[in-house]
Amino acid sequence: MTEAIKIKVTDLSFSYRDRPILKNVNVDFAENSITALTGPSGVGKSTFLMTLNRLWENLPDADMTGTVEIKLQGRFRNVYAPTMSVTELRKMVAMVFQAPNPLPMSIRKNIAFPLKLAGEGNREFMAHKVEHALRMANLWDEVKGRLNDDARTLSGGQQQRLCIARALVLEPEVLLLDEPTSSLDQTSIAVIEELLLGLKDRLTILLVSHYLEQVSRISDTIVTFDDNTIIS
Amino acid sequence: MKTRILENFTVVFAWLAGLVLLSGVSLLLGYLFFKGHASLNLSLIFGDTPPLQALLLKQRVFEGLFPAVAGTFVLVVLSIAWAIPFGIATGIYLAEYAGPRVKRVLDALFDVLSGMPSIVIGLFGFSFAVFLHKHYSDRIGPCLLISSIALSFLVLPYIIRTTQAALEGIPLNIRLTALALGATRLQNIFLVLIPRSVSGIMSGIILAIGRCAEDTAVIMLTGAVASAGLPRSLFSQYEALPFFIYYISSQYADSEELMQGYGASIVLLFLCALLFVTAYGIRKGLSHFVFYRP
Amino acid sequence: MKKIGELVAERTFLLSALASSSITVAILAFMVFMGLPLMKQAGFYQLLVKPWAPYQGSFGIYPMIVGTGCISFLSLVVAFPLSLGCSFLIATIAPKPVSKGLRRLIELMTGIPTVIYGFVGIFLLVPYIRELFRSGSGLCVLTAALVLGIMITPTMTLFFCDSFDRIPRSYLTAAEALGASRTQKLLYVILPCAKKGMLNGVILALGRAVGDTLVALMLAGNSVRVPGSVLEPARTLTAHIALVIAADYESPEFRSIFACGVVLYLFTMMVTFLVRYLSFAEGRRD
Amino acid sequence: MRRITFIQPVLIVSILLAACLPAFSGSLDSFQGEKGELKISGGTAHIPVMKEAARRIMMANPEIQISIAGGGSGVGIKQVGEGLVDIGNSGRKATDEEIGRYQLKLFQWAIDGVGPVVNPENPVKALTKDQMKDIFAGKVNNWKMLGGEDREINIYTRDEASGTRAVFWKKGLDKGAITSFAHVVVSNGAMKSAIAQDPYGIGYVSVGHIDTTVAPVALDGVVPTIETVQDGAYKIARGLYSNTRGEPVGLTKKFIDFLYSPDGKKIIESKGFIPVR
Repeated sequence: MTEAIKIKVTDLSFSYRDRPILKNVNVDFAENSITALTGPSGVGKSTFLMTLNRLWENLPDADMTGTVEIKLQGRFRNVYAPTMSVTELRKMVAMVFQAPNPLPMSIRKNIAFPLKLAGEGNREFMAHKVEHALRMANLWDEVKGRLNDDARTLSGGQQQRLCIARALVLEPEVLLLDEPTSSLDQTSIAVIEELLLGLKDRLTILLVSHYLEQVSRISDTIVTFDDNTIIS
Repeated sequence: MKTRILENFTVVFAWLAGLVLLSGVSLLLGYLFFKGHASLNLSLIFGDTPPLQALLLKQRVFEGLFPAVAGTFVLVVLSIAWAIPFGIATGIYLAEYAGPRVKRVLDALFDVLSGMPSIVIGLFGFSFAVFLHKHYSDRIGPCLLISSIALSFLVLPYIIRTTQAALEGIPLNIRLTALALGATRLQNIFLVLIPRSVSGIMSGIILAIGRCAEDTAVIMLTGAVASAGLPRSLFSQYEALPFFIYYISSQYADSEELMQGYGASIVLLFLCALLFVTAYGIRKGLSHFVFYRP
Repeated sequence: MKKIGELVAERTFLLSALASSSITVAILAFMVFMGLPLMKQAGFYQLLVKPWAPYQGSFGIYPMIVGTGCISFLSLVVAFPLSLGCSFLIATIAPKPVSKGLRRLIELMTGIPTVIYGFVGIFLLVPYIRELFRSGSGLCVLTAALVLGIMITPTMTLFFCDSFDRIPRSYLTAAEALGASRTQKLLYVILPCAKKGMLNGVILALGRAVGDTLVALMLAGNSVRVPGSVLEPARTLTAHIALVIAADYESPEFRSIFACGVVLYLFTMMVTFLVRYLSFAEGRRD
Repeated sequence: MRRITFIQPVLIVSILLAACLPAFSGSLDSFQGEKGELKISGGTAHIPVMKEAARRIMMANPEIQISIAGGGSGVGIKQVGEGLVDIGNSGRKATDEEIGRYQLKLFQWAIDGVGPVVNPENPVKALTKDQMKDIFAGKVNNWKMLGGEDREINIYTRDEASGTRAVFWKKGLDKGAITSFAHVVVSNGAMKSAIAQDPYGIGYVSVGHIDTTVAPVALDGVVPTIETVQDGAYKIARGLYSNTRGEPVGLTKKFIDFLYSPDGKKIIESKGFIPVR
């Protein structure tokens, strides 16, 4: 690997209801690249993503050992260190899920939601950020006239781009995507793939995907999961 | 051949059972309306007093149901006001914070509470009032305050359970949405989870209101009396619709009073049906439109 | 700053959970505390098996326990077949729109106030029973049990329907694929699968019947003796509390209602734990 | 939380509802300027008189609130003794022990009797005292034995807190047994409506409560009526008392004084009792 390393995962094991999901995973991810995670279903790819932003801690009966270090704001930090704030981590390591999950509010409020969570109150600043995020997600032109509409009135592809924009609004350093296109049609998939390629310069992208074509089209590196660990 | 007979018998039996239940209940309601429809007019509620004067509290109502209706109304509002904060907070705790072991213990306690006969809760309220009277203040006895607190014990499990169920029913992907965006646990609860479960919680509250409005056993032990006028303070005794019906059924003085009993039954029945239909409407998912925030 | 807010909120939730759950414990403590003088003097067990004869100094609640048992058991005998039939209708036998409407109607019935059942019972059923059997006053075990049975039927039916609903869809599809008729599906797939859930329903409905005050108070006649037949009056534990609450606070009569309270409380606890045990067993099997 | 605060306006309205007081004044002069709450409980024979008196007083002075509960004589004595109510009514004289324990002041304002009653359809309208004792003891259990229809006798009695029961048991049954078959009802009003409902029932009520819905039974040839009680021919007589703890003051005193006023006596008479003095 020639590029700088962004994420270092060491001896990671994960179990859910006493059933092992991941065993001794050791892997590094390069900065400013798209890494595809592939492999048959049920081998823990999604779980793996959740160990990077500690989201698994909200699952009942789950347990994890090992270390995850991510280079944040220029230096490597242990994600599981006691000094690490979970909410800060999740703002820097954003995640987008398989099914688009807009909240039941307007498009504008959806995008501004993470800012509101972070305690931002300046309306002008928020409006600016919302526009910026929507532009990054290639959605601005489609929705600029209807920002106050319910986000759930958008099409599936638009909704997923909305979710990506929402994840981008805090300017994260890492973007985790869990099969983001699996519920979308061909045209929407193409739009999103193009969007991801455009984002590569600014952040590190990890993408779980089943479509080998997609993987080969956009990813720089491929990591294959099998039998609860990484084989390549 | 034998199984055929069994199957046919089952069908006949089922229809018969449905018929018996329906005719039983329609007999009950039909009789009530047949006997009571004549009493349904404004003077049933307000007696000889002009309704507007009574509603503005300018004049007292002596012959009508107005004090009983007002008593029931105040009683329900108070009981629900006590039960809501505790019920919702406890529901949140059970669904979002409690560990499995704590949860099992608390669940069992609330199950016991929800199965508790209302007369036992009434007895508790009554003896508690007497206890307070003896040891703290002469002013406290069975009264509106004690009744409403006892009733809130009765409906607390309803609110806890519906809150808990509504929260626990939220699918994982929605539960994780805000968390993945950097929300704290509390932000996630108040900004995402509660708004999502408002309809469930509301229907629980409305069922609780219905329970408060119809319960007789608790209030007959804790402060409802035959004649008290409008409730004036938390420490006064009061009249209530269900107690009035019970009272009339056993000691009506003349046919006129009995008619009033029929009338009161119909009023109470309508009230409960209305609450029930509202709860149903809300559960049906009305909430998504009502509580949508642009 | 934010951390403290989180902590305060969590503590608040915890405290209200503790406060709410302590009610359950407090009620039992109060019952035992208030009833203790009598229970100590006469012995709790003795209270349960002795008759009620205040003038002879005997404050046993045996007649009330038997009265409660008779009335609630008989009301189950009325309610069980009705509920079974109605839940069959709703589950498979009735056509879709009928079954849906019936279910709504039965849900609505659970909201009819208890006191109304009692009120109509007095003026409609009591004279009828009196003249039908030409014996007694009509205020008797049978009248109370009939009305109570009708009253708990909607609840029991809904419990049954719920346990039918919990059967995995795939079982039903499998039966349908094998050419089972609706009735066959009900008898050979749904019923055997739902047995435990239905038992739960019966137990919970029994809890309702035992805990109800107004119907028995208004319709059962309230005489303080073990009923010899269903046409004789009887008194339930709940009605006894409602009737004797008026007595002198220090008298043994008054204390005895706390013994009733304790018995009702223990019964509720038994029902709850039985149901929890059964649901747990059911959950494990799946 | 936005969701929860919807209750607030409702609460405010209801508090206003509870707090606003009607404002107009009337005639019953002694109550002028009085205000506050008066709680009454106890004897159920008293209720009609109490209700009418309370109604008049509250009409005249809306600042006064009077609540009336039943419960029976035992409850009245106990509750007033404990200070739970201001006036505790009883249909029997409080015992010396009770008077001593609570420093009760007794105010007898009417004479009343306790009379056996049956349904108006029942042909049996006269009994000897011994027959009645046998009926209540359960020895005579069919109306046929008394010249009525061939139907069981349904006996109705009152709960243990009842003064009516105490008086009837002492003077009517000479402290004889009351069968445990007896139905138990909780007030004079409830007794009357139970007998009015049941053609084969027998019970006992305050003479003041006897009206056309129930028929009085002549006892040893004397029909229990207000006249026979007054002239002493009917023996199961008693006083109706209102009891207070210590000397009554303020509103309580005025209420009791009202019962002795000409207006009060008129009410007592109209409800079927004999006012004292």
